[in-house]
Amino acid sequence: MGYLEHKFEDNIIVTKLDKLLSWARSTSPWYFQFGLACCAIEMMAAAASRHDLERIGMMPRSSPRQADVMIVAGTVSIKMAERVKRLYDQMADPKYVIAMGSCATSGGPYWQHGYHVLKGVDLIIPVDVYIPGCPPRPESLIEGLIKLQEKIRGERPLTKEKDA
Amino acid sequence: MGSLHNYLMIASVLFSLGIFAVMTRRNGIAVLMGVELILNAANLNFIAFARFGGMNISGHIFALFVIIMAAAEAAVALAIIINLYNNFKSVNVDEARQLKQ
Amino acid sequence: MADVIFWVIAGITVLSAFIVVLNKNLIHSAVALLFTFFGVAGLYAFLWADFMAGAQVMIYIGGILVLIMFGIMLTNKIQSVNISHSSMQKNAGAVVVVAILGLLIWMIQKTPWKITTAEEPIQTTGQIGNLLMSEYLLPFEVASILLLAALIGAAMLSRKTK
Amino acid sequence: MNGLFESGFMLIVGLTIAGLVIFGLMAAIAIIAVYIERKVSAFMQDRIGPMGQGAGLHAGKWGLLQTVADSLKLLLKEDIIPKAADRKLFILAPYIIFIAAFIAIAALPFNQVLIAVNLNIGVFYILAVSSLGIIGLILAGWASDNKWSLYGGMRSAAQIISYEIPAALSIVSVIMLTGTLSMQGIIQSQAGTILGFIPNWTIFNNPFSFIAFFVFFIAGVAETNRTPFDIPEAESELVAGFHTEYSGMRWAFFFLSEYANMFVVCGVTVTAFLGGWLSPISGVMDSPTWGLFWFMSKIGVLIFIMMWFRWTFPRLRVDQLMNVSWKYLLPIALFNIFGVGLWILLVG
Amino acid sequence: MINEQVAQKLETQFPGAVIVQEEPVEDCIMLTSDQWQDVAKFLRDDPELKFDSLQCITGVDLGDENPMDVRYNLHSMSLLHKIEIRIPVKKDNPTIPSIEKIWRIGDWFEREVYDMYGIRFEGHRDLRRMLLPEDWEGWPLRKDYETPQTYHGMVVPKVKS
Amino acid sequence: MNIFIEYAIWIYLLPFVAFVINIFFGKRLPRQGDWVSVGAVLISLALSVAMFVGMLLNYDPDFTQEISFSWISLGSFNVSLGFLVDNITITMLLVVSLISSMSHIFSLKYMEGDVRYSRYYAYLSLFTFSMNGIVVANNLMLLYMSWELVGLSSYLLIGHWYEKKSASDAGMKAFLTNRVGDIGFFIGIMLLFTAIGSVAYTDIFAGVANGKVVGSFLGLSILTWAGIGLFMGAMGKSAQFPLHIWLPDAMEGPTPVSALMHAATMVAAGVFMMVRLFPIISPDALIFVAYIGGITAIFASLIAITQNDIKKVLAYSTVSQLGYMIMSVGTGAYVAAFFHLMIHAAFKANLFYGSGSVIHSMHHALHKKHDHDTDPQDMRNMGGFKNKMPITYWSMLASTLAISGIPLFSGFLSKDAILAGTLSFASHHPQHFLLPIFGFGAALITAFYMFRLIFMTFHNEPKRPDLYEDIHESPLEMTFPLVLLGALSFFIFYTIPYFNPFSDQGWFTQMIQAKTSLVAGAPTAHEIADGIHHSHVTAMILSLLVAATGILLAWQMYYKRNLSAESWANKMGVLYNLSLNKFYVDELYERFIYNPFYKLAGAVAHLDWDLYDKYVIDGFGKVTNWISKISGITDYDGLDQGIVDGFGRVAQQFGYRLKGLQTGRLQNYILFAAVGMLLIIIIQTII
Amino acid sequence: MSIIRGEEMVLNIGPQHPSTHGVLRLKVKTDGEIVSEITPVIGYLHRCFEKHCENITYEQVIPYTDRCDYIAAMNNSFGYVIAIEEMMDIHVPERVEYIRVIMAELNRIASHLLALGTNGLDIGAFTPFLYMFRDREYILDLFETVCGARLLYNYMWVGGLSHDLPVGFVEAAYKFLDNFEPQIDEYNNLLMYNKIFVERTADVGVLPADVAINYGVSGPNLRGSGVKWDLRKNEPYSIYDRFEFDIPVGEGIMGSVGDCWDRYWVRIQEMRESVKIVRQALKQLPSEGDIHEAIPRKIRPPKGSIYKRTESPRGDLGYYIVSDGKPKPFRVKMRSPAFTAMSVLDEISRGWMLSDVLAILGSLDIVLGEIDR
Repeated sequence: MGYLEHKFEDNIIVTKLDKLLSWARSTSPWYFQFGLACCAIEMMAAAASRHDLERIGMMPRSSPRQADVMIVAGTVSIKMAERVKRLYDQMADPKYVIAMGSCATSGGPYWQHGYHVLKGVDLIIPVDVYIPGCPPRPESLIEGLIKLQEKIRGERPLTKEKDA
Repeated sequence: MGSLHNYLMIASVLFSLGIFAVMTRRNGIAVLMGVELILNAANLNFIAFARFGGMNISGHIFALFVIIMAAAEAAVALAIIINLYNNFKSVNVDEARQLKQ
Repeated sequence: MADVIFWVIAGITVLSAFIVVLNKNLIHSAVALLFTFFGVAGLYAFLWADFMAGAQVMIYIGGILVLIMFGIMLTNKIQSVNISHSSMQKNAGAVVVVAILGLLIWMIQKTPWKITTAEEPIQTTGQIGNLLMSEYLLPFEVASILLLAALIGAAMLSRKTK
Repeated sequence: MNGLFESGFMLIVGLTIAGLVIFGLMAAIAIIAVYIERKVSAFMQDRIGPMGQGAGLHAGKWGLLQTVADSLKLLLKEDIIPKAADRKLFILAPYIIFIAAFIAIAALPFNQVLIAVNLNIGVFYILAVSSLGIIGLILAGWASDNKWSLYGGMRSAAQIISYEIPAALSIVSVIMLTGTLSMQGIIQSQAGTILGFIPNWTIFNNPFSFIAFFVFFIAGVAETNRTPFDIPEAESELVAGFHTEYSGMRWAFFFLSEYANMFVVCGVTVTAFLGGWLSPISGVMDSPTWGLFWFMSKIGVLIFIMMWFRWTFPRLRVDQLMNVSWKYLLPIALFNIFGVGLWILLVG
Repeated sequence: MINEQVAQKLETQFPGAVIVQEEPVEDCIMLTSDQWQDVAKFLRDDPELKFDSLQCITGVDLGDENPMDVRYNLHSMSLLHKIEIRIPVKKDNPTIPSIEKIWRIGDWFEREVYDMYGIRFEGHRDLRRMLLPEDWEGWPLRKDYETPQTYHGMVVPKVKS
Repeated sequence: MNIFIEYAIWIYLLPFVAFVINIFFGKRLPRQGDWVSVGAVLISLALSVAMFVGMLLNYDPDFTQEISFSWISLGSFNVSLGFLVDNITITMLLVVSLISSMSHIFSLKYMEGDVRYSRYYAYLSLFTFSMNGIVVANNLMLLYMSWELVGLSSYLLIGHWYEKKSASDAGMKAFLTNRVGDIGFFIGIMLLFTAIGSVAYTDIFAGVANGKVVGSFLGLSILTWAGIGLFMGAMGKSAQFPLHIWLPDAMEGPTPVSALMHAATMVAAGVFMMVRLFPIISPDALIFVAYIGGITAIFASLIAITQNDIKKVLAYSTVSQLGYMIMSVGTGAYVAAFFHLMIHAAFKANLFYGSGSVIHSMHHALHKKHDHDTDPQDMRNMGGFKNKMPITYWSMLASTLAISGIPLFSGFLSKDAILAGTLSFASHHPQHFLLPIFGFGAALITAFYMFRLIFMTFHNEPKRPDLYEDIHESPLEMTFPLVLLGALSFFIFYTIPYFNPFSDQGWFTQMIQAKTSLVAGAPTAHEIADGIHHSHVTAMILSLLVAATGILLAWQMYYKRNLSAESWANKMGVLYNLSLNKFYVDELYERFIYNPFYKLAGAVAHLDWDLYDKYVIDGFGKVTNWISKISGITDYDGLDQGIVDGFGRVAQQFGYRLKGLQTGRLQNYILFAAVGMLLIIIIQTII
Repeated sequence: MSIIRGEEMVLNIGPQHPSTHGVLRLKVKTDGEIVSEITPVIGYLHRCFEKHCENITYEQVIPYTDRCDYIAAMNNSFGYVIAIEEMMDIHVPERVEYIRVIMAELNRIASHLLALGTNGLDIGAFTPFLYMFRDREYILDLFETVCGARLLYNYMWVGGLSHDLPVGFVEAAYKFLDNFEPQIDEYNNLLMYNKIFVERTADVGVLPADVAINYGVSGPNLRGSGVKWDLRKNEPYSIYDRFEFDIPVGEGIMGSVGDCWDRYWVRIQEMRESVKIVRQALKQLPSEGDIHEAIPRKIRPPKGSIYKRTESPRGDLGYYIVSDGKPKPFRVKMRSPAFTAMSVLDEISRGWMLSDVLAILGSLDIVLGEIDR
């Protein structure tokens, strides 16, 4: 957590600042270059020239410390699951997870006989946005990212959480 | 801005600390750092004399030569220390005493 | 004001030199040495030796200190960042060093220094260059040979034995 | 007593203001340069780059506010200090790098009057303090307690030290021509024209200084760790190099310093070789305002070239990188000094 | 045709190595496991055979109490012929000589078969699990494999509704 | 700056620029950068022609221009470098640039497709640069530096095809042999420098004239020693006996290199240096010089008779001709020597280019036949090329006539002058009667072997008919230098504005006039000129006679085949073998210099290891052993064990206590040292 | 930085690392920058393909083969269906054969584009990667018009195809080929003949031919080592014997035969050859024909086993299929080319520097889905 987060009562300045901050966060969600399987190729395609994720402010980072969004693109095997968890823990707050593709959401085609496939990445880390498809098209991914941005924009980073 | 005395005092403190490091540190690199302190103290004196003692630019030049020497010394010393490490798996100068009975 | 800055710099220099000598963590010593060198460079600047201050920063910090850090990293297992190192004969050393320091201070106080008030040189670099090329040419050449020898020697010492 | 206090007070105020200005300048440079870099790279790659699109409130037309948003976000991001890391050094390292870049900018002459400190030994000073940054890189790499970081830190230290030598030697050939170490002095001695129309910049002065320009610029690209010399932070090898473990604000400091360093290197190149704030057409448009314009636009061109490099070239290997420095640039730089000497003897 | 030639050649060279097949399998040679290493070397080096390329090693669990097969597909790049070798192994304590020193790719293929069937290749330098984690239990491709319920606290079968 | 000096500096530096460009970027430039070198040398040539014309137009025998600037300045110690331009310089610059540019042009085709083409041109430029340095130097320091650079480039170029072991060996040999001479040269320079305190020619001349060089050593004056030392350098560079051995081996290098360096310019550097410094060489040293030259002349020509390798013949011929020049310097006729140098440069370079042309076409013919065993340089495989290679033939013939000293050709003029000089010298000093005999003998033999070469190569029926059809005239790049230099073999170019083929009167003798020696007691220039003038006619007649005899012999032996060369060879027996094996000089070196040194080293090692160690050291050991045995007996049996042991125990106790001090830790010692220092200071202050 | 000495250091590259092409973990033992041993740890993407095959019917296997090598899905299902067809002795209509070849070759180009792009990315060139992705998109567009999917197609069925070609496909394909061919030169200019790229790849990671064969390396990697071996020519399946094309082999133009540069070069040349094949196939494509004609109603191959190899973009892709006469396969084993290519990594990268290892890894063109299955 940052120094200032959730430290303030609700007032006009904080509200404005909140807006500014959530705007900043939603506008520059840097994603973690982290491909697992087939979906990773579509993620690369989304980042490449035709779809160009950078349009919506996404920038790839190869170190989890500097990323905001983790796109779990592909099948999470059980061997990999621990690593995914560790990478998630290494990310700095605020952090978001997108489960891309049916494998990451639920195990996908491997849900029945996949003795070595994790049936959905949400079993180990919290997921903000699920994107269906096998694999999802780049457009779906972008849609999912925009959904995530909307979600972030609704946050109020500085205000004290009510229920805390 | 201090007079010659001030600079000489600072230099002597640096010098003494350098001597102390050389005498008491076990690690070869720490000893080297002590040597650098001593050299710096000497340099400070040179430059102070250049300013106050009428040594003029010659003092600077002496200091320059000391710096050159320090560079050479550091390079060789570190090469020796690394060699020491490769042979003894330690850089503690007191452990490298095979010559002792 | 300048006096204050002078004493601040002098304080930093001496204090960081103490840390260099007394700190248990080797890499911290090296970082403290950085401040010592910087402080000494600051003192040079007070002594109208701008070129020497630059040279001090460039060679001591950019060269020697980097070498020292490389040396530290190469001679320690990289598994842990904390490198502690011990000292020996601290007490005896301290006594002797304090004696030496006392002696030096006593000597500094006692000696009647011949103090001339020189004028601030307009620029030192040119003068240093001229002197190096005329009066101190031989030492200059010798120094270059020394550096060459050190270069070759260091390369020889640290090269891989196949 | 009162006067002393007053002057001291004024000094501190002056220093603070200058510091703030320079800091603001650095931040502005970094924000603008990052934006430009993202746009330039996008256009070179058949993309359009940040367009500020997205949900609802967007980041300005053409994504102009993109980097502002980035930096705001970074400001409030959690900054993690790994448990195994050496806390003190981990915190100290980015500041050392930052200070090195910061105090180097102070000696850049933006125009005839705009220079924070006009030192007698300006060029030398910049070369000296830029070597300070190496310590920061090593410390960052070391303190992170991460092998990638350590590799990155040591690689970059070795690289910067190696490339400092040809850079300094190329500057020596400039100093031989201009006869001064002062930044303003160097620029002033480049005033006038050759043959009546070519500006008398160092780069055009003689064939050797022409070569020296390239040597210095290449070494400068290497000193700022940019492609094709970006092995310290080579993504495909070292994840993110020495700043792998840094996040949030601290990481932003690295980022800031990288772009500030680019600015300094380009600034020194412009001052030493391209006539600094001098107008390309001698005697025309040479007021201080125009001087600022010329200086900044020359730097802009060089920074653009650096970006061009980055998005065009593959990366060199460590040993090839060292070879370039020691086997090519260094001899050429040495030869240049000789050549410039000869030129001065025969022509000058 | 090449199968018969090879079978004959092997019979004369290594008596007892070739198992006489009960049912006609048109394109494979059944071997016993005890001389397999020598046979493999012979297959690779004999100038008339020159099987320089090991295409594939497949483990097959024939189900129930039948022995498991290890099947080798060999191919000669220079002479352009290919054969299939089958070696049956017992299901309880399955062992077979390793040929990873003869065809280097055998190293990985054998590790994979070991991973999936638990067949131990004797003389293999580094017989570890390959695809599955080191501490995984059971041999997944055996017909009687039961999927574990959890691994390191993670639920393996699907539990969500 | 005066225009002449400026030209000279440009001529000097242009090749250097070309060298730098080619060595660094040569491979990346179009055509591998040959045009850079060729362009540079052609500009040099144009400039030197301009200077030469300028010299001819401004008639002034004493024309001198000098420039110098400070190089090292250490308080009172000053070394300045500078350039000197006078008529000698201008003439020599022309020769160097001309031959060098011809060589560059010739190489365009000759070296085409070589693996290190650009490097080759870079080295050629380096050589041109350093040779020009020798020429334009106004002091011994620059001269010496250029001298060594010339040696370096020679080494590099001889070893150009360093994959061939013989080539790299030859390069090494040349380098090492030159070092021997250069040591003497350096000693000579240092002798002069210590005595006079300057290395500039003018200062040295003035110093010698003022008698600053005093003292003697081993009965000879220091000046003589200095002269001999300087001459040592010339011996090395100009391949004088006994340091001539490197030159024939140096023919392993590419032929244009042989022509440029090992025939025309570099080897002439020694002669040039002697010419430059002639006024300060003492008469005693000159006698030495003359004898070395004479011996070389006759000796090398004797070897040349029996060689079969076309380039070897020319190489020995070069050595012999250089001997001529050196001898001439020794006899005081140094202007004649310089004259011969110039003329020789032209015709010998031409001969080498001609041989290169022949080798080139032989090489191609062999290549076509896929014959890689036959030596393309062996004259025994040639013959009858006259019709196939007319340009080569005629130009070579002109040069051969020149070297043989036939009237109407250039060699006649200079050779005549040299022979006249020796005759005159011998008439003044009858005890040195051998010198003219060397001279005329060498002239005879030269004419013989040169025509042997011509006949064997170009006349008679082809000895390898299978190759004959593939022999072709070389391309224009190669024939152009041949024609140009062949033309220069005619007398006319050297005697302008006079047209007397029997007199060497011409621009040369007007422009370059002898200076009187500055050494006390030496004959004046006028005396020498007078002597030459008197013996002129005699020399001319004699030289014509010997040349005719030589040519006739060759004609009979190799053209008409009336006299069988084989039977003569058999008859001469020992002599023939001596000549064929180059008088066994290399073998003699092997036996009397290398082997003894090896043996000496072996002996020293033997002395150390086997004798000193075994007997003296071990002897001590044995004696000690013996003594200790006796003392041991007395100790145990005789002495009271109590006392001894008591002492021992005491000592042991002390040692045990003191051992603590001897920690082996550096820091302990430093601590003790600091304590000691403190104690000393305190004690001193108290007392 | 060869000055780092001392004991060997073990570096863990991956499983998450920008240049491991997925989830591969390399345990790299280094002495300074010099690599002394590499132990690849695989299985992070083990998705139990072979177990699945034993539990589903023959036709249901096809989508799973797609997912094994998700970069060249067409080629993977191609190999599987012709193996089953051979077992069942099905002869598919001409039109189907041609369409299959067109799809396989287009997918080969797409796969090579990705391989080359990521190889460049490993060496630090970002821009060529995006250029290649840009062109790859056009191929994906073609596939999308044909079967509606961009990446995983499920297009080839046993005995036929899922869809016939849409109207205008041939023209679109020609248009793509015309656009694409000149692009290859652009890649060459940008990357392959770039001095730095050559420095980084030439003479690096040389894989000698005999080692390659012993390791079972196949496809472009084997051809990069100078072995002229291509199943399309040496063991023609489908209708590959009707086309004229060359097999490019590594010639050591910039360094020695079998180095990274050669592997790169072979892939570039193969793209040209694939373009040639596609052109011929489009020209000869029968305009009429029912593509569903030969699809059997029940897919039950007779009892027995088959080992069938095809040439996928990564090399010899083999399917070992055992049938017991029931609707579900008894055993399907996939012999994946990337698996063998991966195993040779340790052998050829010893003694090289860390940076080279990634260049070599990139040049081997591995797909983890296929290695781990």
